[in-house]
Amino acid sequence: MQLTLEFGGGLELLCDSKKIHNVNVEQQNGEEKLTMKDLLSWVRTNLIKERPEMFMKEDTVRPGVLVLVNDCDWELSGQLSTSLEEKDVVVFISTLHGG
Amino acid sequence: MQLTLEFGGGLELLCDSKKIHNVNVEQQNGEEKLTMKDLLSWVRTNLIKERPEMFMKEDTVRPGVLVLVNDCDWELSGQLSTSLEEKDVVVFISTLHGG
Amino acid sequence: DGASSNGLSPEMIYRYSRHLLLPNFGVSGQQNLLNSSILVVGAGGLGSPALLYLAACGVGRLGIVDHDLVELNNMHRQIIHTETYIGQPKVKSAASACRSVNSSIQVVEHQEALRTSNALEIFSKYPCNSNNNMAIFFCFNLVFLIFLSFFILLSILPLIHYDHMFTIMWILMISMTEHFVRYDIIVDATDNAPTRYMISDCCVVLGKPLVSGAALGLEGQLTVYNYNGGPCYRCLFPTPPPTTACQRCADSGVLGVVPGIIGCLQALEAIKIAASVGEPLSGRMLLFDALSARIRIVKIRGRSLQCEACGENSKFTQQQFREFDYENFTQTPLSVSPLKLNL
Amino acid sequence: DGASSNGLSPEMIYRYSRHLLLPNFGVSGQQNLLNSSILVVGAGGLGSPALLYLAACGVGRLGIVDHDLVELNNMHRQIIHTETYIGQPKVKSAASACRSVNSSIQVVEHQEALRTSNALEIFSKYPCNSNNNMAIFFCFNLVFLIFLSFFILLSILPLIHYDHMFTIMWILMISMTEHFVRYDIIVDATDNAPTRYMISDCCVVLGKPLVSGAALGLEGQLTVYNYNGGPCYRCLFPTPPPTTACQRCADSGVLGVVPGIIGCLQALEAIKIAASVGEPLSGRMLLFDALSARIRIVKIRGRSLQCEACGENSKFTQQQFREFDYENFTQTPLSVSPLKLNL
Ligand SMILES: [Zn+2]
Ligand SMILES: [Zn+2]
Repeated sequence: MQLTLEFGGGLELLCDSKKIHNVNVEQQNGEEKLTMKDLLSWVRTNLIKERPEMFMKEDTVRPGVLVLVNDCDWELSGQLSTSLEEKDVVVFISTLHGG
Repeated sequence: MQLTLEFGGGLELLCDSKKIHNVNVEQQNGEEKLTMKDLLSWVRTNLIKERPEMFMKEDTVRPGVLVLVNDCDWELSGQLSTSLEEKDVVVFISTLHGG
Repeated sequence: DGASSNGLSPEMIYRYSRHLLLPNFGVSGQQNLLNSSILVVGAGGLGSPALLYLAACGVGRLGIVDHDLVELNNMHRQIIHTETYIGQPKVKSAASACRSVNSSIQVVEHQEALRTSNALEIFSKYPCNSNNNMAIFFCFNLVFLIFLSFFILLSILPLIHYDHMFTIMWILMISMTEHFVRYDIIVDATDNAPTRYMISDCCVVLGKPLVSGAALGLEGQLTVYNYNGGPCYRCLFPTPPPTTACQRCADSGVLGVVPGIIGCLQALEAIKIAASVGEPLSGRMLLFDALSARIRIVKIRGRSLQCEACGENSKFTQQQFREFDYENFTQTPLSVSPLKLNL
Repeated sequence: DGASSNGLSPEMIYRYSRHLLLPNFGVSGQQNLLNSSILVVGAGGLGSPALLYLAACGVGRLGIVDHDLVELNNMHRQIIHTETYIGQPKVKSAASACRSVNSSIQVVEHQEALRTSNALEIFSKYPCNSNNNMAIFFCFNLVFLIFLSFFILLSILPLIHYDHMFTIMWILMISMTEHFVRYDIIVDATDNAPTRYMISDCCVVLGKPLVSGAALGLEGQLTVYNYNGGPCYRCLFPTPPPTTACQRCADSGVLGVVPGIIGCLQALEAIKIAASVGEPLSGRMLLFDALSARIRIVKIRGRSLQCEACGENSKFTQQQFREFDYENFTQTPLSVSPLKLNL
């Protein structure tokens, strides 16, 4: 499945300082649909190069990270259970506090 | 065909000061595809309430109006011959000179 | 006093003419602005442009909270301060700049760090014990008003019907309360996590909309919290992030114009709320990436029923707010001195 | 003079520390900025924030062109000017503000209306006949440099090989030309159509990138023209719009903070080009709608082969530029007095 993943607010530092990743994620175990839960573990294995604790906490993203699926907060689509479709854009962004 | 039409930079004043119009445009003469040329004449007939010369000049938009089909300049897709698809977003925006 | 039928003096009509000409803003928008009061917390990178534009546009009362002094390493982004103010309080410098741009508005200086012990008072009530000249002047005004009211009331007492008494007293009370109710809108232009939680909670407790901006490095974020049934900061971020994820401009750097852009956008959102025009950025968040010149405006969650601050069953009171330990909650001090740079 | 190995003085390291800390900007970005020269045409609504942020961030040489005087009805948006400057030239007021924010950069005042008769000179050459003190100082510098060069050349003449002569002379010529080549980047912060065509054509003729912003009412637009093979203003708008479509802020009004936001974004784009970081907004255009808080960044056409200014077969020369009648072309005067407002 072709997806565009974007990292921002400092999270890009965890994956080679690259903000936009065009990736091809294959569904595991012959399952038909890919959920955000699957994607998170894929990202952790394949993209996060350092300090995974800055990206995840237990099986979800760490506090202070917003997840957006097609420009929409994943809280509105079911968080970890959100199912993804071809060409979806998923943004992981850390909230900023500076000024 | 369901389209979203947006007017900006003052062009909204020509259609009841409404910027966003969700419209249903039917292909004429049984033709299969709808082009920007068809859409322009539809807009002129159905949406423009006053001063049509501020929107069109001859069979195209007047100088100083940018036309964007799905966030892309229509010069890149063939101007008047650009063919439209279901749910396309077409923006008409007048260039600003103020500061 | 030369005020015309629309309540604007000829000078105001001239000064704000470009606003009055706007079909979607006009006289009513400007009158709403002139009657509004906005508090900006932080006179730094975000606060600089926010304050200048709020002062210039004619916000009736503009408050500034900051406890810092102007430093040379602020000057690359904090454009409200001039070199001559280096070493002096930011509040003083910012207030002076606001007044020099628009002498016809009221600028209030709160030269103190925002804490749970003073936030409620600063946001909502008139501090008669303030060491601020303007404040003392207003207290005098207030006492004078009360005396005057009683005098008028007594003199017209034989002329009025008993039923109208209460109406008149009620009008007088409302007009006096106006002097106590402080700020309609809060702008968060601060630079650390504990202060952001504290400001949001205080806005929830007092029912005030919060225009929140942040900038770091080459990125910026903006949204409006606690507005018209929308989410508060804790709805989005119920658990504070790890301290390692809370970088500050002093440690990680920031391109000066990035907070400039976010600060201007904060002024715009505050103006829209104050003037009652347009759709404020509530339930939506603007994400700005300066390097690639990309801007996303995304849809965020609504108010959370489980929110500890604004949720349905929350009993977050003023008392609880006063006692909440934000430094402990976020494991971050409310203010620290910046790291030393070695190149 | 205390400069360290990276070419930055300790004061500069302190002043710009937040930029130096940035991984994507750093010392090289700051050095590029300090060596750059940017001209802002118009010290009004767009120019105010653009100039303040360009001055603050450390652009080496910052030029300002404007012929207007500060008026009270500018103050709602032109935050660079203070009330004390009402009635005085905008250039003087803006330059003073820039210097008070950053005394370590060179600010050049061009107190004149931009015309075809002076645009080429202002954009590209050093005006020795300027009435500006700094200009005269630099001309002295230049004469001194020429004398010094010849002296050095003569003294080392017996020591060098004939072949190296030309190289040395070439290096000297280049270093002297540096004093003549004026601005690397032009920022269009003006308010009318004929000036916008004139500035774009002048940038095409001289091969300079142009950061173009516009604001009216509650909307703003931004793009970069003539950059790295991208389109110029005429590529997008080969035919001028009807005069009835060219409204100005003075006639139609503008919400003050809207040009504020666009002006900040103009400063950002100019900084990115000057510092050689990120992707400038060339071939793309930002469309801003303040009321609904919506921002679009759209893809626009590339350079047009048929463009009369920058196209393949275009022979738009400096001479043609000088003779082009922009007022007649757009049927609009380059500057007019504003309408009177009756409320
Ligand atoms: Zn909440
Ligand atoms: Zn061109």
